[in-house]
Amino acid sequence: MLKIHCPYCQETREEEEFHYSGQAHIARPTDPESCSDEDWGNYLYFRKNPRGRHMEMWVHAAGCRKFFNVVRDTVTYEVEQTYLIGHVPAGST
Amino acid sequence: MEKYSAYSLFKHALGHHENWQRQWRNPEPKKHYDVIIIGGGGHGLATAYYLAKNHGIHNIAVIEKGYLGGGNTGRNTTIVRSNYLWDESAHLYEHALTLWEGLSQDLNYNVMFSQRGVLNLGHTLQDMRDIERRVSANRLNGIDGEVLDVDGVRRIVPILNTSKNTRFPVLGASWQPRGGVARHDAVAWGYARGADRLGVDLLQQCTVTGFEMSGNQVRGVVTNRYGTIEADRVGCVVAGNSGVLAGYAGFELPIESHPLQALVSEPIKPVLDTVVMSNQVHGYISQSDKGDLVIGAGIDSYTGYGQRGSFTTIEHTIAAIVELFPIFSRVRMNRQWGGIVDTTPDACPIMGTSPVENLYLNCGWGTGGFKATPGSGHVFAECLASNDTPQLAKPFNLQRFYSGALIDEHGAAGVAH
Amino acid sequence: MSQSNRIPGGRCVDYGSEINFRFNGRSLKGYKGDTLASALLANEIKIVGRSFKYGRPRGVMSAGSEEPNAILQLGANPASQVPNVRATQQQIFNGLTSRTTNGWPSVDFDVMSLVGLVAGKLMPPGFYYKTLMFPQFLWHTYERIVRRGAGIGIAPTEPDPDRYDKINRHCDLLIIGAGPAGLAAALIASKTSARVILLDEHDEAGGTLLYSNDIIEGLPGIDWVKQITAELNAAANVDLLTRTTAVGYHDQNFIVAHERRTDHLADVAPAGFARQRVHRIRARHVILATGAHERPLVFANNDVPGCMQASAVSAYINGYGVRPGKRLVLMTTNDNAYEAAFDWIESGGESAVVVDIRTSVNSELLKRAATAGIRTLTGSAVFEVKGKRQVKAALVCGLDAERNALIGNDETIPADIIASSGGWSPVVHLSCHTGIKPDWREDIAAFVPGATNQKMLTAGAVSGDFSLSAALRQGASAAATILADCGFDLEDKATTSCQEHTVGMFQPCFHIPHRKPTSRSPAQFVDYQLDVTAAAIELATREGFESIEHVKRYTALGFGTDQGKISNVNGIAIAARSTGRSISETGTTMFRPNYTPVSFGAMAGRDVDELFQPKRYTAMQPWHEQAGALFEDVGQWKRPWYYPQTGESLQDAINRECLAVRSGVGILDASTLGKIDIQGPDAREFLNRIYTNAWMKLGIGKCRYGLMCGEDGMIMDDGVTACLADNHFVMTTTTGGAARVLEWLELWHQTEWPELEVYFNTVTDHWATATLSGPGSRALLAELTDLDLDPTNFPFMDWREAMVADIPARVFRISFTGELSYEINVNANYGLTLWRRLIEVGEKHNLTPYGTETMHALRAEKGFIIVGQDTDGSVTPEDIGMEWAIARRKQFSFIGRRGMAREDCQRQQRKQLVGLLPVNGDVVLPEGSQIVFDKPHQLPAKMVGHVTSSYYSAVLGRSFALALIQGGLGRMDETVQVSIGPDTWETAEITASVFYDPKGEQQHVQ
Amino acid sequence: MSNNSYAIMEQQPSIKGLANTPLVNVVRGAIPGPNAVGIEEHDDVGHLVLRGDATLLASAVTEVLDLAFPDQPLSSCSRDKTCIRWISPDEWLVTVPGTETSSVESSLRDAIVGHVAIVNVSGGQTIVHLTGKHASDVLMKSTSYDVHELNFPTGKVITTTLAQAQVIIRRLDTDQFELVIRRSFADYIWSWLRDAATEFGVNG
Ligand SMILES: Cc1cc2nc3c(=O)[nH]c(=O)nc-3n(C[C@H](O)[C@H](O)[C@H](O)COP(=O)(O)OP(=O)(O)OC[C@H]3O[C@@H](n4cnc5c(N)ncnc54)[C@H](O)[C@@H]3O)c2cc1C
Ligand SMILES: NC(=O)c1ccc[n+]([C@@H]2O[C@H](COP(=O)([O-])OP(=O)(O)OC[C@H]3O[C@@H](n4cnc5c(N)ncnc54)[C@H](O)[C@@H]3O)[C@@H](O)[C@H]2O)c1
Ligand SMILES: Cc1cc2nc3c(=O)[nH]c(=O)nc-3n(C[C@H](O)[C@H](O)[C@H](O)COP(=O)(O)O)c2cc1C
Ligand SMILES: [Zn+2]
Repeated sequence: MLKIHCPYCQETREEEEFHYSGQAHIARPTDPESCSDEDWGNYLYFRKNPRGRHMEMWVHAAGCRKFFNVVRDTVTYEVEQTYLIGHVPAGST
Repeated sequence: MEKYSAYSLFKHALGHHENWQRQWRNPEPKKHYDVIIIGGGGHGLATAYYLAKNHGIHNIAVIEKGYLGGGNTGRNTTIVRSNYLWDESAHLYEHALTLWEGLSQDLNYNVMFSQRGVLNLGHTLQDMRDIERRVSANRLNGIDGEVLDVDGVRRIVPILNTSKNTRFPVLGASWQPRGGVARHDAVAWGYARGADRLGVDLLQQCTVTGFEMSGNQVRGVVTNRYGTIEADRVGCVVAGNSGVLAGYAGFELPIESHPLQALVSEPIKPVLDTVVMSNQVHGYISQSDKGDLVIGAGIDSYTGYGQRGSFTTIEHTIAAIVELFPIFSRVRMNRQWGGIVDTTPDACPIMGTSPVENLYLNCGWGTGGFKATPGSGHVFAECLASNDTPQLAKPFNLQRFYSGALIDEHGAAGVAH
Repeated sequence: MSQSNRIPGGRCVDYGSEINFRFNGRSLKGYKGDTLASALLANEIKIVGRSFKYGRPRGVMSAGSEEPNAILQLGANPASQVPNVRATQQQIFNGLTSRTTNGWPSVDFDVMSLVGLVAGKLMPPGFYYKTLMFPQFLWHTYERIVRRGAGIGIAPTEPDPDRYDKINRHCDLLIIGAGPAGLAAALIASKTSARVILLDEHDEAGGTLLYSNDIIEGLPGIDWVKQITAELNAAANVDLLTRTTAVGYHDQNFIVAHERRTDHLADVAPAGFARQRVHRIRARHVILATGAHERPLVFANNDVPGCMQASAVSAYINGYGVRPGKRLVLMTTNDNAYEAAFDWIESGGESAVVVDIRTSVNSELLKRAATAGIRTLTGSAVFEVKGKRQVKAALVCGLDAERNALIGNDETIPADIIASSGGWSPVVHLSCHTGIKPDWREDIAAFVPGATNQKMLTAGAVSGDFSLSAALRQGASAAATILADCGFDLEDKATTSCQEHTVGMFQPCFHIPHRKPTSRSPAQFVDYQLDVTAAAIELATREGFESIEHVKRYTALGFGTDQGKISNVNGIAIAARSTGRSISETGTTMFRPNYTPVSFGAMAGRDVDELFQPKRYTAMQPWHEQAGALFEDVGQWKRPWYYPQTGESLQDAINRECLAVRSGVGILDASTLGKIDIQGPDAREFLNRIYTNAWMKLGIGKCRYGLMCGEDGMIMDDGVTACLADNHFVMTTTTGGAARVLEWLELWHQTEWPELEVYFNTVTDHWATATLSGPGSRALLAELTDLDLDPTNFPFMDWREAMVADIPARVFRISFTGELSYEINVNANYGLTLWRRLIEVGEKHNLTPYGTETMHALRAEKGFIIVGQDTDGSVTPEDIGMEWAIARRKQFSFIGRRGMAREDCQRQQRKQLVGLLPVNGDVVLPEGSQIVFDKPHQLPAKMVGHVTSSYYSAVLGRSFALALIQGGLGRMDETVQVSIGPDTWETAEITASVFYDPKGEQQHVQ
Repeated sequence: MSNNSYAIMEQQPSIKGLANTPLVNVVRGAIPGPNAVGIEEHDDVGHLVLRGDATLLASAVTEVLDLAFPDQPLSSCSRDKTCIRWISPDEWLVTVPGTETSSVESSLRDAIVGHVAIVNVSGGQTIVHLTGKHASDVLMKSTSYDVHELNFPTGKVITTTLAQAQVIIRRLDTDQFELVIRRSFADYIWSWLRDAATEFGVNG
């Protein structure tokens, strides 16, 4: 049972209030039309799916309705940090 | 290999069961194998078994990081059915079901495949349309099944709450009499014993931690226990860990690994003799031959390798079971657990070649691959042996995620497990 | 023999309150405070069950949640049955009705035990994998026989009369276990302002102090407990919950606890009260003070009724005032168990013999025993029990130095109770639930909690220190550490003093050797509930099941309702020995919730019956109910399905409703459609990106239909969006898609295009929508509005603000039926009034209310799709012939555009939406029916599509359908075969998908 | 009275008595109990959602509503029957007496320059007060949010789940809570609250 800090509400809330929204930092290709089927397939479906540290998006669905990023360990389920969309996690270079 | 039978039991009883042979060896690995299968779950073991049995390849190792059958094979709700919507999946799962029907005899290992029938309940008009569509498709694919109205459902499962006053009244169901359940552990052990007898080395407690590559070719696997072991071909059959293995070989997959949970009640005297599944209220239930109710939960939304999920998922599942079976309210839940399921965007598996030469994939079975175990092993063995994708496996190639030819069992059929 | 084993002095029972209860049809007496187990023992009932596999008689083994044998059926009537109740945890109450579950004709004489005797040898672990395979078709029959032996208790046959409850709790400190360690911790914490929860699964706090002879702060332990609990109950910051078991320890200190609120009072809870409650606890910190379970030793026939844990003997004597027999033989590996023998003699027991497997034993202790008249044998063991249905005697013999063989001569010591103590297993269960493994400590021969990433400390016996002083000290210091960490001031750190017996040397030992090899000796039980013997474990390893998880799965060790609380460590030790590994290498099996079983009802809480899931209603619901509507479930909404009149069938009603709309006027409650208010200078641009069609030129006062796709190019939703003002739009979505679409819009806005100035807000619930449809709708509406309804001034696909029935409204001239329609939207507070006024005034226009079924039939006649019915996530706009809704010239590559250009989406022969006319116009094709071009000669047949929507059309006087068919748009007028049942086919002709008014004259009506 | 950029509409009829609250159809009535929980609807309230940057909204709100602007997360400001609640960094919920709804909406529109959204949602939600010694117990049965006064003091506002619905909760006092609930879920929430409060008794 996760507990996630919403960077907007500035509170740690129960998992029930959030929706998981998949891997973070997948940018939409700027010019989809020039993408090959392969590029597009990679964008649509292919995922890192790491065992361990994962950067992912969540939305505070039953709260402020804001999307944000989370770094979570997919084995221990510990949430390392949460940070805003468009930012990089603390400690990244 | 000694043959198992009532007679052998009797004979060994006289010897106080002191002389039973090992069901499989505990071998030292060779330096080189023709084929290495990574993953000693049902699918991996079945692959090895059929490779040896049907394709004459005996220099095979199965490498398992834990104990045989300890992955999803050992933690699933064991529902077996073949009434899938799309032709591609229906043919594959029906192929598996046909193999299930003679599996105990083929393996000389009673996998307790119990064809007690599977009901998929419909609670809304759209559910009933989907059921009609699926059953109609099954009929034309030669798969048994019928659409039941609520009276038909009541006749089969009298203890189900079929009152009109429930939150989501049961309107009907699809019914596949040939579906059922099997004893999950026995499936893994039966294949293991069968494969071992045919010369396959089963290497347990040994984790593959990388691939021995030469250019874009796999030459072997790197393990934590035995170092590098060479192989001409490698089949990767690691379910929830497929993404991790793909990572070792340098590519990504259209797979996300999620926790999927299940639970059992305390054993009670048999009251439920079929499998009941409901998507709308989200519960899957059958009663084992030991008497416990075996209940499958919905998938947890986030990715996870922890073999455990969230308590809310369990709560929702149990509420659904009580909704369907109010008489179970006072029955008690004994144990819960989780597996790591490898989900694909279209809820269909991926079988065949990978972006790397000599490395073959068999994964993406997600929440519903137990029922496919014999079929998957059978087809994948052919794939590895012939270096070509067999007809049944063709639609399940990786290429479909680029071309868009997805087989959307999930959107269209909306049935899990 | 009423309560013939009863003695005075039981601390937990009230000798003044007699309780009558029933067991196997007999009426028995006990006292308030008794557990069912203590009351049965008081009444000298030995056999409380029959074993699962071999039908062997079994008696009470323990006094707590670790009990494997005394599993009874409770309940006085069919609805109040509770299967598998542990007698050791169930207090008795007047009228309690219990019975044993296995054993035919009775638990005292079970025919199965004869079968077990003979067939037992044929049933080693895994025997069923080896047999019952031939002939193949007979397995089903075999299985039916196998299933006859399945299960323990019986499920009720009627729905549960009780309610259950859940509550969420948050605290700074959760202390699990109210033994000395937990109490000491709570005491410290109670003096701060920290929020504290202390819980214990037992009926009262105290843990082992309830039964021991310890002295704390100069008081008998029990008095100290009473004093502390009184203090805790008085403290405002402490919640002390008894009969509450922590059953699951989940990530991030989320603990699930199960409270049995009324099970000790009656069969069925008092009215208004929840029978049981689940506490969902979020704790900042946890102290695990769950104590330890005593391990019995494994020896031959150790399951004969009368065999018990040593500590259970003390518990029954001191706690419940029951001495379960007269002559005790006690086998031990440690000093502590001697207490049971002392208690036995002190309580007037006839004789007690201690058989100590150690060769050197604390002389003080031996002296004390001698003084008490207790005979002691050292370096010896009980290796076999004599007696079938109850213990008659112990066979005792010397042990060699390695404890691998018996030496010397047997002695038969008469006994009616044989207690054993093989040491203690800390209750590490909860600590392991989040996936960590416990650590084996050789010095104490026990597993202790391993390192965890949860904020958890341990205190007391669970940490592997079994002394009372350690429990008190560790409890206090764990609490102090945590409280300091949380920033609370500690005024009082004083420690609690106690008087302590010395804890002597302890000798690890698990399995007592027999004269015969394990495989041939009488059965030596490890897991009582599942009849797993030492021989079974050895056999499993011999067959190659070497991993402890394999041993568990092959033998069923620890699979029972007790989850192997007292058997697992013995099993692990035996497996370790027979595989030549250490116990530490062998490890434990995985611990999982629940610590003890929890009723499904409690897990479901209030989410049952009416409250199983929300029912969502529109503002007009009271009217629909009055009008006798039947409802359809759409997502969580209840929507009027149709309004049957007396005697009408569904089809009759639909025909009537349809014709009314086509020829007169009908009214539909369309309030459930999702509605999203969109404001901002970039609203148009946003719509342009999210919809497939173009939005830049839509004028104020205009509406447009839009198709929404996923990035894969598949249709995901549709609806009409109206331009309210330059920067202001209102979008409608499908009923089921509303929440998803709003989240979708936010996703794109927040993550990809934050630069676009636009806001989305749901107004689904704010607007109530009454749709008038049919040629008569204008005349009706005209009566209630001053709006200029002249079609030139208010044309199709326009909207206007107006007063309707004196209520401010937005009226949209859009149509989902193909008829002249007005969708009247008002603030939902006025929805019911508007509706009633329309109905009232509509009477003379013959206004007919219609539901979703009619709406679906009417829209299908027009070929309008329903997303999710005519599409299924694998359908592109082109597939349904809606190229016109794809604006490829838009600058921005709208969502879905690239997806629909993929190879497979562009291939020939995709399935396309077409109309179907059954040749026999009386046959309504079942929705979902599969289609082939030609009747197949063999299976599998080549399917080319399926029927998505199908109705009888009252206005056409015949049936019709919509279907997705391969290359359908190029196959007009061709016939197909529709499979409508086993070997039943219907021929149908492919047509255009618009059946009624193809030119749209009705909806555009001037 | 739409201007060209945004449609503002007087949505309340001038005739009185035409309104029905979302709770028109529920079972009411007392359930006896010594410390009964009060469950009471407060209707005839105008609800306006404000979306935009705090910097754009703050002064306009203060000017039009004569209220401080709650720019801190989870805070609220209220005066008599007017209240403004922080919902998200760019969203606030304003409630005013029902009759003032569209005049407040217009005044706010007039007072604000820049990109904001104002949405009248008065028909879509309603306010329920939960009162009494056991009000917080009822909430504890209904939401996983920690409603203890230390964590959830008077004036604090949260949006969270209540049973299986969404809710905005504001603490009015130690034993008093305001719930803003959605119209279509109103029956469900009402039944839920009554059911959860049954053991204490219900006034409502
Ligand atoms: C709770 C639950 C319920 C389910 N219910 C059903 C159901 O009712 N019906 C149904 O049909 N399906 C069901 N499934 C799905 C089904 O269990 C799986 O699809 C199927 O068992 C997969 O089999 P497998 O052999 O591919 O994988 P697994 O059995 O998981 O085997 C993969 C093996 O690979 C090993 N491995 C992983 N990484 C490595 C490595 N690096 N080196 C060596 N070995 C490695 C793992 O240890 C594991 O043993 C359910 C799944 C779960 C979790
Ligand atoms: N000398 C020995 O060999 C020996 C061995 C074991 C214990 N002891 C004695 O036992 C005492 C240990 O004290 P302690 O406080 O650690 O343990 P304890 O056994 O006294 O108390 C533990 C309490 O935890 C409760 N509990 C266990 N699991 C629970 C769960 N999941 N949920 C709720 N409650 C749960 C039990 O009901 C029990 O009341 C000392 O007095 C010690 O001397 C001695
Ligand atoms: C079909 C099925 C039935 C099960 N029945 C029981 C049971 O009766 N008792 C039990 O303790 N566990 C039962 N289990 C669960 C296992 O004990 C175990 O939790 C599961 O295999 C996952 O392994 P793990 O918990 O070791 O990770 C069952 C598992 C399956 C798949
Ligand atoms: Zn938030």
